[in-house]
Amino acid sequence: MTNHPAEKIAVRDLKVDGPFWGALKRDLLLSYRRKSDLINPLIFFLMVATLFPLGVSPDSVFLAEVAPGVVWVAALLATLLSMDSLFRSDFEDGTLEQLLLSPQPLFMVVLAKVLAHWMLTGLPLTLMAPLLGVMLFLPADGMSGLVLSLLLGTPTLSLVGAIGAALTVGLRKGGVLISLLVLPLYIPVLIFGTASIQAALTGLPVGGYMAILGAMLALGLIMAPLAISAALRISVSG
Amino acid sequence: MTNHPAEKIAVRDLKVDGPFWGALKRDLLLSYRRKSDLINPLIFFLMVATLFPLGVSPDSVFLAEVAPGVVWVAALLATLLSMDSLFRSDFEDGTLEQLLLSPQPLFMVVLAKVLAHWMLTGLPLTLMAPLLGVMLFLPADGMSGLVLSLLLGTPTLSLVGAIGAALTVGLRKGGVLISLLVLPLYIPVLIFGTASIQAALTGLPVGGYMAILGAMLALGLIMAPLAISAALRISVSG
Amino acid sequence: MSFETFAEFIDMGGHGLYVWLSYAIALVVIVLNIVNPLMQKRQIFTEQARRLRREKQAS
Amino acid sequence: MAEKKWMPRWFYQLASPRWCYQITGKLLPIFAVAALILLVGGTAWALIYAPADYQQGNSFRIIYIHVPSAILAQSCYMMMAVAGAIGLIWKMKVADMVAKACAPIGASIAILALATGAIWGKPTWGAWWVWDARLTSMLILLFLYLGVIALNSAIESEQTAAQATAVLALVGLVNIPIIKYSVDWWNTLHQPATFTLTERPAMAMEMWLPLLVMVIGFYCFFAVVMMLRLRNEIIQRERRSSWVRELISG
Amino acid sequence: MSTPRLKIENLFCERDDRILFDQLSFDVNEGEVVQIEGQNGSGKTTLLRILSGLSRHYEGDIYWQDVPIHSCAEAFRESLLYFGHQPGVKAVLTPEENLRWFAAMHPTIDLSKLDYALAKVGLTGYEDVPCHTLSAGQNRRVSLARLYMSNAPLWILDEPFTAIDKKGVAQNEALIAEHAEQGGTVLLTTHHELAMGDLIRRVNLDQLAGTS
Amino acid sequence: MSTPRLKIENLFCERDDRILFDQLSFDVNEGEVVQIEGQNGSGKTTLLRILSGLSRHYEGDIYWQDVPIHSCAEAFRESLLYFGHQPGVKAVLTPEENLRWFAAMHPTIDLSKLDYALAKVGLTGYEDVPCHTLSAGQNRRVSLARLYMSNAPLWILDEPFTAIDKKGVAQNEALIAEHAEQGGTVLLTTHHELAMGDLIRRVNLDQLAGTS
Ligand code: HEM
Ligand SMILES: Nc1ncnc2c1ncn2[C@@H]1O[C@H](COP(=O)(O)OP(=O)(O)OP(=O)(O)O)[C@@H](O)[C@H]1O
Ligand SMILES: Nc1ncnc2c1ncn2[C@@H]1O[C@H](COP(=O)(O)OP(=O)(O)OP(=O)(O)O)[C@@H](O)[C@H]1O
Ligand SMILES: [Mg+2]
Ligand SMILES: [Mg+2]
Repeated sequence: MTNHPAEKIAVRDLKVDGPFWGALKRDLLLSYRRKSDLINPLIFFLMVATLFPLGVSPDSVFLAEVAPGVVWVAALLATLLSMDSLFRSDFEDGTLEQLLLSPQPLFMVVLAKVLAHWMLTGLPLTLMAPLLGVMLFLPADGMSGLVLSLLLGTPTLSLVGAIGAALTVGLRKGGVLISLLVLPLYIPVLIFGTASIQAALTGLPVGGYMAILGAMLALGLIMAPLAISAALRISVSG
Repeated sequence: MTNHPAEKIAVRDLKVDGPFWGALKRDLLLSYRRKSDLINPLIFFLMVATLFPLGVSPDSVFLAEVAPGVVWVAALLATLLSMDSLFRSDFEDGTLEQLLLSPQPLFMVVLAKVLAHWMLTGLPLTLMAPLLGVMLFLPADGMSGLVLSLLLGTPTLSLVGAIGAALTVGLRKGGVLISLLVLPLYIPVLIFGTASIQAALTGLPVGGYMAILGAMLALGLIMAPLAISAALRISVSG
Repeated sequence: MSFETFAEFIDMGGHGLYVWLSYAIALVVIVLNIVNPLMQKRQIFTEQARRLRREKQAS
Repeated sequence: MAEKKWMPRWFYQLASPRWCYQITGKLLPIFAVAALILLVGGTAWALIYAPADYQQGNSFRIIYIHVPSAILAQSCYMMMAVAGAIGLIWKMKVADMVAKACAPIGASIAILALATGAIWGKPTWGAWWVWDARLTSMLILLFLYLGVIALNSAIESEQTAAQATAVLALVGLVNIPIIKYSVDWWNTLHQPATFTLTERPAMAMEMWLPLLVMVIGFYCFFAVVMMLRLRNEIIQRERRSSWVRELISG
Repeated sequence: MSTPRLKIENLFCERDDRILFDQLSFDVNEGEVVQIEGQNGSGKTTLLRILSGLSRHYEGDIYWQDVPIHSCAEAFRESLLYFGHQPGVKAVLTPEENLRWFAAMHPTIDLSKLDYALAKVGLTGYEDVPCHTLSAGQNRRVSLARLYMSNAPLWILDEPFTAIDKKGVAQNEALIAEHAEQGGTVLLTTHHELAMGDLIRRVNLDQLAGTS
Repeated sequence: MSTPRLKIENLFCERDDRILFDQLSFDVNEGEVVQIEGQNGSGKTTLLRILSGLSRHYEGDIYWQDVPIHSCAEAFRESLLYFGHQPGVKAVLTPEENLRWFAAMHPTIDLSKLDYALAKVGLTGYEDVPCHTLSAGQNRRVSLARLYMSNAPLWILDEPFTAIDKKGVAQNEALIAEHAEQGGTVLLTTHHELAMGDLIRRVNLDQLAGTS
């Protein structure tokens, strides 16, 4: 096996990424490498969309009625269940330690990780939602409300979930605990999310609901990274 | 710090367990140590029961109608999601290698592990199901069908899911893949499970459904451990 | 011949969109199925040829 | 290897990737021509000459794509599972490669069946999708395919990947009849069948013959793609053997 | 001469287009300690995993007491004690519970020597604490305790001395020598300089693989 | 005399009712290599994690250039390179990608030395394979490559030589000595016999902890 280090040095891009981009790129790359990470939430989403008609009732009128709720519950569960792995593998292989020892602001790194998580769960879920809507016979009026509410709601779910993940990462087994911690915080998002779709379906204005979802997102963006950083330091020091 | 080895030898029970009991006892002990493992599926189950009325509709007539399906879908998802961890930690800390190098029949050990898994997910789910039924306003007629169908169906879910877990354990990330692999195999159980409750609700005989669920369980009990053993050897050799 | 005119043929008794869409999708699937392994073959050959050249150079 | 002594000669030969590469090289053009003729001719027949259905009119012509693809999607799975089993039991490399080549073809054909079915459903049932037994079991078949593909691509070692997918395909094979059975039952129980596929009047000969042509054409097409993929796979895996080196450098 | 315990013939293994070893042949007899040498990445672990039956990524033949290894898998496993890079210790279980499980899985592990073994590896007083609170070396000692409890004739040890302190290394070396003297067979890798002198036969993978 | 780089005063740590060290005080100056000694479980890792700021399970004071460590956390982290029991290498990423990430997180890591560092740790030719296909030693070498790229004055290394072959150990020892000569500070633990001779100052935890 021959190597051409000299050649390689010449062509290699040696730009150093900042902490935000470095973390974001790495997390996306990790998911890309594992491939299955990318389709994970989608599969889950599709699964729910398949299981539900199979298990409950294939009747189209009935399905149309429950569609908004089912899509939102599925999105919520998909996010919740993917949360546990957010910091766990980093914890186990020692990269989390390295992260905490980095002089870079933890706030940015954490935000990048959450963004990567959302891009790999919330965003595809949002983009897939219309397909799900069709499979569950959601009337066309509700589609825009569905997509918009998911777009505003799922980042909040990722942010809040990450707090739970950070708090439980040091434990031998966090899988359940995280659900318990995070679920109560998810419920307001669920309620406003489904309410907005119902409103869209009945022709009522949805602006108010979207404003509330947006406000929750803004709050989350400011507060959650602080909470996550603090939680991570505590978990690792234990 | 003083030690009294002599004393300890005297009181210690030195009976060697067989492979089946050894594996079963260890897996139960592991879950007991982690505590949260025990309540994990229950929490998930409860979560679905809470989210569903919140997200979809709190109407009691509606809920009664969907209750069998929702309970079964929840049981299925709870099992599916707990499947990934069945062999993963064993793989990572090297105990799976030791298991495969044991002269004891792998069939028995695998069966014990699946049994332990079922005792920690399927069984509590089954016992919890009546509570869920009440929360979702399931009529009393359906209760026995619900419990019986879960009792016969959830072991099959554990067995089949373990095949998926064994196939994906060697991968860096199996979490999603396993859903994709296992879901199609779960659908018959879901269909017969819900159908039997529907039959019970409408006063039809449920014997036939239970017989089929039982037959699937029997088939699974014989075939699945073989498939799991083969899959484990393949995964570890990779 | 079940069609009198070409326009009728295209229209398919009002179901033209569905019929032609189906056949178009079928065509796409067939073509992709043929093209994909052919491209793969080219890629494998160039890759392996490069590997062989490299090995020859090395030895 | 010593254990293979008792096997017949052809089995030996089949097991040799090199022989397989040569034989497929000869068969490929034959099947390619056959597929081309059958598919083009069948399509012309189907679209132009076959009579319209008295109930459904011309939308019925979708059947000439839909049914062959539905049939092919199912038999492709069988082939994959059987090849996988052979690879698993007799450690036959070529069988592994056949199984691997089957999965993407089967999945794409299953998608075709689903898509044409869905398109057909719109004019006939007024909906793109209904949770009917056949559609559901087809969807599940697609999931099975996707599972096999995903597992195969997730495992890096070729040998391990082949063995693991063979196990999965076999487990899926056991499940296919169960799925079919369960879905049929489920449908008759839940939902009064508004429309059943089987209760249509027996098909007229002039409708049936082009269908037959298309079905055979689809099988030939499958054989072509199968061989193309198989040959790639052989080259890829045997890249270090001397005959492949010659083939590539020559 | 009697038949060799373990006979390796023309072993070939390749990973990622890199040939790790080719035409590797050697015998291992009773009472021998064989150290597999080689630099990082030369294929020591790969070889030991193949010999133990864990990995099937190889061509060639391996015989256990003159029987091909795959036709006597169970008998072979009964004679084998394998210690890998991952020590196989469950973090939430205590050392004692871990060893009990090992004993349940391997009939050759003698549970009545439990306390003796724990004392020998310096874990008396730690029997009842979960292993994740133990230090890195202590964790590996839990798994090493099996060596004191095992009746298996063949030991395959992949870097058994990693993270072990000097006193522990000396003790384990003595144990290995003793096992060999009593007719046992040991295959091991380590980057430590072993003090066993001429008891050890060395198989070097660097030259085979043609690495520097 | 100038102020010591790192000043440890009256450090006390207890885990599970076992006192690991009490009244531990020592200074570390520029150009010094301090080896923390002790048998398995004596508290070496615990001490290093405390000093690096990862663990807060202690009483006592730690000063970095005369400032309490918690009031100059960021400056301290900027001067620190920490190598722990877990090397912090992502299994699905390649060595190059792993090092790029390290560089993004630590401004003191000089990415332009990437190829030099990979060559030094013997990973040329492995830049583009995922780390989980690397051997145990190669995996740790990925993380060790940081030493060749780092400008941080303080290195805290917890068993850096685990799973590394002899040639690699010698090379890394030389690197550590060189770092010290250039005014760097190294705190390390290892169960290897170091060949650096009198360059090294030893802190023994066994005596402190009162373990045998
Ligand atoms: C997504 C939707 C659909 C799917 C997945 C689907 C699937 C299938 C399958 C699996 C078969 C069986 C082929 C065989 O083994 O013989 C089949 C046959 C057939 N399908 Fe569909 N189908 C769909 C929609 C439709 C629609 C909308 C129609 C017409 C209204 C239709 C008409 C037929 C007919 C006539 C046959 C042949 C029946 C026979 O000869 O047994 N299908 N389809
Ligand atoms: N799963 C795998 N896929 C591809 N290559 C692998 C795999 N496992 C190991 N290798 C390659 O095989 C080679 C030998 O690895 P192995 O673990 O046997 O080395 P080793 O001699 O044990 O080294 P060390 O002293 O570091 O433990 C390495 O170069 C590695 O890249
Ligand atoms: N999380 C924890 N909870 C309780 N006790 C712990 C914890 N971590 C470590 N200990 C205890 O602290 C002691 C010292 O552990 P430490 O890992 O520092 O040892 P060490 O000197 O690094 O040993 P080694 O040479 O094996 O790496 C051990 O006896 C261990 O039981
Ligand atoms: Mg090794
Ligand atoms: Mg330590």
